[in-house]
Amino acid sequence: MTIRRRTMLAAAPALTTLAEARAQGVAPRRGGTLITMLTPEPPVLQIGVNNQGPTLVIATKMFQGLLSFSPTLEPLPVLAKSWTISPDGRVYTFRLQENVKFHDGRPMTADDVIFSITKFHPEVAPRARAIFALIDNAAAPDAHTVVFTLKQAFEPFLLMFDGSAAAIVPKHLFDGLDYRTAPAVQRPVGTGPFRFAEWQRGNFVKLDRFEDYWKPGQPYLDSIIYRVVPDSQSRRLALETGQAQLSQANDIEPFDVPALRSRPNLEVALNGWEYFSPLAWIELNHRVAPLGDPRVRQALSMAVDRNFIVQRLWFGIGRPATGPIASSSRFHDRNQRLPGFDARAANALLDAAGLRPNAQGVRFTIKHLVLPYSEIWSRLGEYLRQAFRQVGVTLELESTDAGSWARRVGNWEYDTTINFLYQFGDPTLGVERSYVTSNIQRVTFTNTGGYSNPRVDALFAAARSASVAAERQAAFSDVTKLLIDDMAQIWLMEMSFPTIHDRRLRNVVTTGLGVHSSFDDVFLTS
Amino acid sequence: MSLLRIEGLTVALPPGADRPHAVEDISLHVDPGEILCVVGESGSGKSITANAVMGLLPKGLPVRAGAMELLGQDLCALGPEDMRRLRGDRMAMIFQEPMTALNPLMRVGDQIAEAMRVHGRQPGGRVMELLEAVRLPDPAAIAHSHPFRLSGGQRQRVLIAMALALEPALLIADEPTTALDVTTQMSILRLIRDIQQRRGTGVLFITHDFGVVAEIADRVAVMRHGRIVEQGVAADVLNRPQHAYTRALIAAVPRGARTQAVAQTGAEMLRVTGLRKTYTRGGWFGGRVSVPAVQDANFTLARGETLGVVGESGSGKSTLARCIVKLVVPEAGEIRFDGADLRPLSRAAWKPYRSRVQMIFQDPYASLNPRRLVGDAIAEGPITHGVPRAEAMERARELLALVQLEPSAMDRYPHEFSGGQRQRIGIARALAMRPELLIADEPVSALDVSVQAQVLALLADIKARFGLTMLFITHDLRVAAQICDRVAVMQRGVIVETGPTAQVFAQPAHAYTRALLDSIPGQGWTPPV
Amino acid sequence: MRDFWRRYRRNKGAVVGLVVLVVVIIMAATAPWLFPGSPWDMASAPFLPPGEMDMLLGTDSLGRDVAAGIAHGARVSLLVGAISTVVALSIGVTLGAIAGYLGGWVDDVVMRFTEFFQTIPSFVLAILLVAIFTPTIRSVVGAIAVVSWPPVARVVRAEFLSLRGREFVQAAEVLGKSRLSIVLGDILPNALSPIIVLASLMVASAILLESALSFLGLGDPNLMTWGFLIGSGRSVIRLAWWMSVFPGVAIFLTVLSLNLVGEGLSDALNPRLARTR
Amino acid sequence: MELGKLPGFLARRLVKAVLVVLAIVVCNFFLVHAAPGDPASVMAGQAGAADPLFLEQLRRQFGLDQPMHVQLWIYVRSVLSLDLGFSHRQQMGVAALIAERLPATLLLTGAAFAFAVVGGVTLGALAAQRVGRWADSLITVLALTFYATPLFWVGLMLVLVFSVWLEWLPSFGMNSVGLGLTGLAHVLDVAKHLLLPALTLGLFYLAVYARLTRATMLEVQDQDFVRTARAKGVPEGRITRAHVLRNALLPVITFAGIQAGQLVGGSILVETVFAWPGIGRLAFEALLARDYPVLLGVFFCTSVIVVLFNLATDLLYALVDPRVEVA
Repeated sequence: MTIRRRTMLAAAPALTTLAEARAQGVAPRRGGTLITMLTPEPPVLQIGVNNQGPTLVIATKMFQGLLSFSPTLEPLPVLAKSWTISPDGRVYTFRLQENVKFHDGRPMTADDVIFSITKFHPEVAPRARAIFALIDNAAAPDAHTVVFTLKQAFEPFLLMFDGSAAAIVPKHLFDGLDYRTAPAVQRPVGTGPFRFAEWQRGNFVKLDRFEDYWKPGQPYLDSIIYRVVPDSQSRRLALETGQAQLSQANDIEPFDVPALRSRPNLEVALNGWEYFSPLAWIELNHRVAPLGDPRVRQALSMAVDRNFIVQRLWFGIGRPATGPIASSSRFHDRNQRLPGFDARAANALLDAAGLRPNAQGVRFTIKHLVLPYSEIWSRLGEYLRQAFRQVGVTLELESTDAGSWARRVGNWEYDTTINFLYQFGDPTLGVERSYVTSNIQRVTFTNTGGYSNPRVDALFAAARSASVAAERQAAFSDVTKLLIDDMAQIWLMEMSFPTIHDRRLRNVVTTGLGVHSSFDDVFLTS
Repeated sequence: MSLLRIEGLTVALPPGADRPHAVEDISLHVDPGEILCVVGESGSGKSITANAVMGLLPKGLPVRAGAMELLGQDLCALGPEDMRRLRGDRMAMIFQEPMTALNPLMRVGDQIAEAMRVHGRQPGGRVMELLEAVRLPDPAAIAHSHPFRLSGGQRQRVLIAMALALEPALLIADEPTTALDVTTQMSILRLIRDIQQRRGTGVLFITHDFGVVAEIADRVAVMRHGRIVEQGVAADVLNRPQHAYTRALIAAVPRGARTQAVAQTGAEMLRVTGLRKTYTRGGWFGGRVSVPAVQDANFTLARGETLGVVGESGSGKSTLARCIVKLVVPEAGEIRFDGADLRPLSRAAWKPYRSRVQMIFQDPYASLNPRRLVGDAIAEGPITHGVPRAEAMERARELLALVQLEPSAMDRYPHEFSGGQRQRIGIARALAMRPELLIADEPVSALDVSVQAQVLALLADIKARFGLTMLFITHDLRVAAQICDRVAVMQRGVIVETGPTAQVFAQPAHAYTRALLDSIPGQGWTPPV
Repeated sequence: MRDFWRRYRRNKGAVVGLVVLVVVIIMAATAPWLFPGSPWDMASAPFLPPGEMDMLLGTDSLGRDVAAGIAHGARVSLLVGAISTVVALSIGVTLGAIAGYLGGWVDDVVMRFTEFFQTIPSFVLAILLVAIFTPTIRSVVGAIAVVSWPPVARVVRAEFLSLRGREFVQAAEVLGKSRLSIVLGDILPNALSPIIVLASLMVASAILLESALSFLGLGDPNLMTWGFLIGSGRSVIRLAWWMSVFPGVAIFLTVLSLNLVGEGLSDALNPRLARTR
Repeated sequence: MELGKLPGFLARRLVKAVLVVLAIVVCNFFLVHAAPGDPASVMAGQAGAADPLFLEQLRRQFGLDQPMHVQLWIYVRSVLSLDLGFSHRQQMGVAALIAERLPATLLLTGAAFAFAVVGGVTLGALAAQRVGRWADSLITVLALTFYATPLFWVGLMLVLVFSVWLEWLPSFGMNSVGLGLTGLAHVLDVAKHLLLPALTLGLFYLAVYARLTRATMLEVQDQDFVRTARAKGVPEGRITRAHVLRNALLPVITFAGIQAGQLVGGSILVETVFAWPGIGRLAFEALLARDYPVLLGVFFCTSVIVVLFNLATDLLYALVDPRVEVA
């Protein structure tokens, strides 16, 4: 279980913080308002109906799942106080907390859980639809017990029960209505420690403490205010001046982190993303010549200096990628590495592939669709253009907006772009989709690159159905090797997002979900 | 004691002007109850003199020498504030352009009242009195109106009322009737005369028109190039001019009567019947306004004849002329030229007639393309009609000689020429087409009187030389009398009377014609020579 | 011509503006020699303040030379300004000429069309157009031209309307010249002064507009422009003020100089108005 | 214009305004729909995962499967009944969404406009009165400077100076959240937040109005009626106020009508820099997300504002200038 130990080590600082706080005898203090930030403003706060990053950050304070996960991705009890798995890996039985109430005062029962898992999420969220389709039967022997029977064993099943993936929603407010337009979508009602109070669009979202929260005495904070601040410099300023006490995800640009790290009142945490483990790569469209040639992909990979990208562009926030499976994810094989930065070898490979430079020293010209979400991707595109020029490849940048980007990637209308995907802790959940032949679809976040290798397909299938972790590990190790040899995509970096908070704010990052946890134990010291 | 005394006044021009001084060593005086007319052509410095007295000279024109006294007070010694106190109170001024001389946003009554208020007097009922004094109908309504509702003559009366508000000792009138129609001009002249006589105001009256001088002046000062060349009692100067320039000016005044006999009339060349043109303005959404410019015009023009169309501004005479050359498209009627109806013809079908019908325009400054060489301007018509360039240029050179310009004029631009010279170029341009019918739209009304005489002479000469037929548009009855065989009198779009010139002038049939004739200034005066 | 210069020289600001503009143009023309290589090359360490390690104006977040960016950016900014002005002028002059010369219902239709374009907030329209046609130099130039032509059309129409009634045009009409030769030979040359003045101001506002688009991330990603420099420097303004300050100053100076030149041209071409200054 | 003619004038202008707005609605619809990328694929992209069924569902829900003319007809019909549609992405009625954001934009643009007009006209008048002297030169140079500086850059510099270095004013947002301010304290708080953005947006237009006022005042000063006023002994101060300025303001009013649209456009930049929660930023975000109903709604709304503003300036003009009958 080497993987487990690695992630445990990675998560150590967070645990020490918590331990320290307790050790220093800082008793949690009740009261105070946490002002934090939000970017971009989410369209709706109903989890499931929208699963964008900002929605998840806010909604996980109002909604909870059955489980949560530690930095090493061990399941932790939330709404489920215990669970058992049958030996054949097909029957999952959850015992629920008993005194849980929704914000409207109605008790949460097994009915709500079954409704959420088998009806609500499969209807509104594609990821849940794919996995919960495995459920053959869902039963509630009593009001506080839920039994799911799967059609076949599915080892990563538990990972789907986090609040960000399958929050429990009130059946009585959705059943029989169009889930996307039900009134509750505008005033979310969950079981979390904070309830929806006010949303001034374009300005802020305010959550208040839920007095009937099922953990006695918690939460500690009176309220949380998410201010909408679209400009990154304004966000940085807000942190520095104490107008906000917490930033998360890509609130703060990487180049601002060193300066903030040196402020005595602020603390910078880079952990808390183990569950998501976002991995970024140059996505190549294999249908575009000569990108279908593995030698070309290998050469391009060698033309890129991943250390430069991490250090210069991301200011050390993140790690160079080692392959298709992030190192914080389960089943990462640390013995396999990508070939290093070597422009000379890259040139040789391209020569071997028959791509001779013309009089201007250009072997071929391809386009690069710049990822539109943050300007750092433009910088990355500008770096890649210069890097590829060293090996005689001209990269023409195309800038676009989010809408066009999603459409063009979905329709395979691109040469290269950048993509980054959450891995959700398990390659079957978060990696497989990008490489298997069966998932080559005209939709974003499928195997849009069009990579296809029957052996890879077979290995992913084997890992999916195997119920024993060791068997799965073997399959994933083989798949990693195959993917690296083929250089299916040019993996660049394992992304991290700095969570920066006022030192008086305690218990911010304690789990593998970081700021996506419920914050019921977060408090402000005076 | 004189009311106003000017001694040796010299006002400088800015460096780079065509002469060093706007006026030089001017001496004159105005006595109470008398009208001194300062007469001269444009640029002679007469307006500068008036403005100098008022202390309203532009910044670039400083008084260099001389003394000015008003009621014994040295005007040159007064500061700006003291000058302001005098203006409007002891001396007042009216200007040439009544259309623009009133604040468009302020009611007429308020503007008159302001003239009193700024001098610390309460207007009370005086505004009405003044409006009545200048013989405006319904003073209450007028006082309440904005200037745009009033005609030019009414505005000039308002301005006079404003000037008289504080009963000034001196009234300066700077060409107050030049922009007005003859009938209006006459009534304003009579008003000024009347007021001056009743109140004993001294008037400094600036004009270029000897007719006006004859009508109104007690004494006359003639100016030329910034200097006074002759000064004296009106009757003396008018009838026995001493200075050569004065004589030349008076000689140039159009004769009231036609000297030569009616020309032999040839076959009919142009027959206009039932011509109608209405201007409409207004948008897509209501508020459409229609103004009939020409109504049912009928006339004929025989070969070799000159027909004058006379009328005041807005009578439709220019529109009529423009209809004939299709610059304006009439909505009804026939324009038969040599038997063919020109009105329905397309642009292309009209083209052959372009060389047969030509036009000369009023404003010599606007009628030549400023960016085209004079030679090209004259030659471009023939070239357009297929004459080889070399031949067209040769013809242009000949025509320049004909209109008494140097051949070197070919390669110069219009702005290098004076107004009279430009008008000659315009005539040459029309002649280059070898037209049969020449339409002249107020060809001399923008010219100084001496130049006017030369151009009229030239027109008479070429008409005779080329056997041209001419349609001559003018507002000036004296000019019409001098050059036309027959005249048509227009009023508000309608031709009210047509007939041989002598007959129309001697026995006007229509009341309006009579009114026009009565309004010619200086009728009692027959210029010597 | 000599007259023109004499009048132009009288406006001292215009002379200063012309000098600045010439310097900017020279900088743009000589950029490949002043700063050989690509302005995108990483020349030194990132975030170097001005003056350090031979970097006159400092470096940006990737260690690129800001001075090189400004010099090379001058080429694009000026080109974008000039081309979009030419395009806008050709649209505006054509429509304005048609409306002003033909008058009547044609004038009505064209002017309603122009008014309509003036009613839509132009910057919003520019953003929309660039986004629709994806940010490339073509779409940026096109969008700027599309939002800048209405004032030209109005000015040209007004000029044509007044010139059409002028006697020399009527004279040309009476001479039987064709419409095209009247428009091109008689009216247009006399309407050029306001068009030239307007053009100089339009180049200035086109440069401003381009920089604003780039600031919002809607510039051509393959071209180094001043707008791009500010856009990329804006998020690090507290870390590296020089990245946005210097390109901002470059824009300011260029736009200012164009405005000054425009005023000078206006003085020199319309001597009647100049006297009131 | 006489007051009696006002209702007719107003009615004609309203008809025209409605027609203009209708044309804008139709044009905007086609413009926005010419954009590549439909809202369904965007939402799918942002959801982090998607499958064809999901896309199909979204498309049907948005009415994107209908033919274009049906979509247009539905849109125009609903706009006529003042229903601006529903943002499926935001799960909210567009009208409500805009109504929430509009006050902020109106406050910002209104404040900037007032600042620009009052400041600009004052400075312009001052410069014209002292033409050729140092005050004129100073104002002219200042106006040129503001005129030539990019709007957003001014914003950045103001933030740098007043928020970062001096720490006098907040750099973003419209109010301090979480302080629970009410009454006067709240007003002062908003005013403090408003200062920098309004200044940024207003400076450029201040320059425009200053230049315009100066130029027209110089022009009016040369007109005949000013000479008449002088000839009747009106003191210089009164000439400037009662005669010159009033007439010089007419072009300023016309120009203000035209400028309204530019001001709304400029507010996109300013709202982005200062995180001002108005419709300018809403439009930009909607554009990036291809949220057609919101985008169309914002365009509709801004054009209505501009048209109304034009109407108001026309009316003002008609009241100030008696010569206006119909035009």
